[in-house]
Amino acid sequence: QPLCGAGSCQPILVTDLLDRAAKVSHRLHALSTAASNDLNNHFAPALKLVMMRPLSLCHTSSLNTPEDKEQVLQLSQEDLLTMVALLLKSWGTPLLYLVKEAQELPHPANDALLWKMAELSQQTENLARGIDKILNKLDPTGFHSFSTDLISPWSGGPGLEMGSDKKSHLLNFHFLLSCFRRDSNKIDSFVKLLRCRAT
Amino acid sequence: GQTPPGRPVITECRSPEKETFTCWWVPGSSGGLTTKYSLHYKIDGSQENYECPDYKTGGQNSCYFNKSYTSVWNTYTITVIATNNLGSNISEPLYVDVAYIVQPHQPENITAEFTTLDQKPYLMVKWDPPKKADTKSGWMTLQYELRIKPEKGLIWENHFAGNQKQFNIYSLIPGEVYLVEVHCKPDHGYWSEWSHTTYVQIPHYMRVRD
Amino acid sequence: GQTPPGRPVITECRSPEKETFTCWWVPGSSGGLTTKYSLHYKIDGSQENYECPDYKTGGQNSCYFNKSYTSVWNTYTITVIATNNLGSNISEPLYVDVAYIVQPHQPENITAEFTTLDQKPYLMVKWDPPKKADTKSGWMTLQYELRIKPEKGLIWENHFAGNQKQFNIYSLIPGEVYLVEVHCKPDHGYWSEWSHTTYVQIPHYMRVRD
Repeated sequence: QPLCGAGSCQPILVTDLLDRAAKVSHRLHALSTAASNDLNNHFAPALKLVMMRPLSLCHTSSLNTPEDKEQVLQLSQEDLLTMVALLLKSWGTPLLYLVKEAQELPHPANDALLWKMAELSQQTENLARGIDKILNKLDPTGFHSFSTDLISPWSGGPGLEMGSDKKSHLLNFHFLLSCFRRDSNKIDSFVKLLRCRAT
Repeated sequence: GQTPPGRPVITECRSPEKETFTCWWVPGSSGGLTTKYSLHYKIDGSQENYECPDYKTGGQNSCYFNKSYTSVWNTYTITVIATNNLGSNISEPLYVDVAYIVQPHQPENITAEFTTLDQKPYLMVKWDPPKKADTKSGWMTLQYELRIKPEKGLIWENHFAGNQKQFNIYSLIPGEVYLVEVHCKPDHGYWSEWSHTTYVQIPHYMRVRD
Repeated sequence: GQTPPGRPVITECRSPEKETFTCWWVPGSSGGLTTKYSLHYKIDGSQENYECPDYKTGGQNSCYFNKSYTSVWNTYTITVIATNNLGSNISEPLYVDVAYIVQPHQPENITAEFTTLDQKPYLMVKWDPPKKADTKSGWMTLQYELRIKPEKGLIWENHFAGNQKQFNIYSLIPGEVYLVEVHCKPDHGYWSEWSHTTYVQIPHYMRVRD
């Protein structure tokens, strides 16, 4: 039922907001997967092996996220939302870095990658606003305001001794995108679970 | 004589893909003076007032909200103010939730192929969703309706196709030229314009009893 | 003559419900000797090496990880070692995150009922998600695709149904028997096998102009 009539708009319900958030989170992960495929399609097998750096080095791995269904189902709605909000906030700067890097990336698909990185950056920010809106609706007191030092700030690189040669840029880009792809899968799973709980 | 401007009316706001939207208004009387129009909006009942970010892209008497100004998380209260040297006049507010004002662009690549199955002749019509609507990721779900009529015919025959992107039509007149058009609509929203017309000639086939 | 074993190859790993998963491999040459196979894995950057917890449940040349051995959003580095009296050979590593290897079982209880609404005839097809996939809690979100073809027809007509567990099909040939099948996939994973076939007879209805 449209919420806006002649006289005013009823406030958008949390269930509706979560449904919209789930559509954005789905897109976000689908886009990050497409970007990863763009990137991987042009790498020699040897380089791919070098790329398999452990994602435990991702800057968000310090955030203790659940790792199976039982753990996720035990978390409250606020905890899950806060976790999603934290993950989204922690990717603001690194995504801007990926947008900048994509422009000069020595990669045949860098135009497509540039568009996707810009879209990822914008959709992540968009989803963060939506999750904040939902959190505020559920907890107007703002107690949920979490401190972002649960996640070690992104240090501009994955903590490796990165050279500035072409291969290093590619490896660093690939590693960061792999981290984001995994986190966007977590975000998508948590938001869809929240949507399901809310209906 | 010269008077303050008449009251403008916001006619509609539409979004083609739930990512941007445009509002249009109709000016009231100008009161015989040069009259300026400005669109203002508030978000979710907060008192902060913003002005239209782009009066150009949508054409005359319009305001275009690009991606960064478009939010599906909030509702908008929109008004238009007409101002001339003798005063101003404000429109009735229009309340907008972007998720409910979607009017997609038309479907594309309509093809119509005459074929038979089991000696039963029928026309298989296929189409693609409008390019701008992201249906793949589920961001938008579209329903379709198709209409068909003989070239010299007056009345369209409409067929609702649900979420299908193809539709089979039976019992067509052999030798006739038919016009086929498709339009689409999101779950909550407005029918698009009809697509361009596709013409198809039905061959002179022998009609077989069903 | 007798030689060390050939190199085994891990063919695939799949999870039906993002809670457990199984990997399969294909042996290399046995070198003419009795050859033993063992699967080993490490998890995301820790150097600790584990062996397969269960070589039986998944059948021959497989390793089954039950819930307590399965964690999502972690990268498993998996290898298989073939060993005989003359030596051993190790497969290429396979890197697996359970989040990306989900392939559900087929949808169940497909029903197809012919009905009309405002005199418009259509076939209403309904189904249930595969039992094992927990869609109720939202841990899994499935998308569905349905295909239909006349009994004597050759070409399936596919219809993407998104997250719906029902789909209405219009424009079917009166009197024809149709075959209907449905398959599903998680939002980011692999399509299941097609379901068992459901047969439905379309009555000889009078086609009414829309």
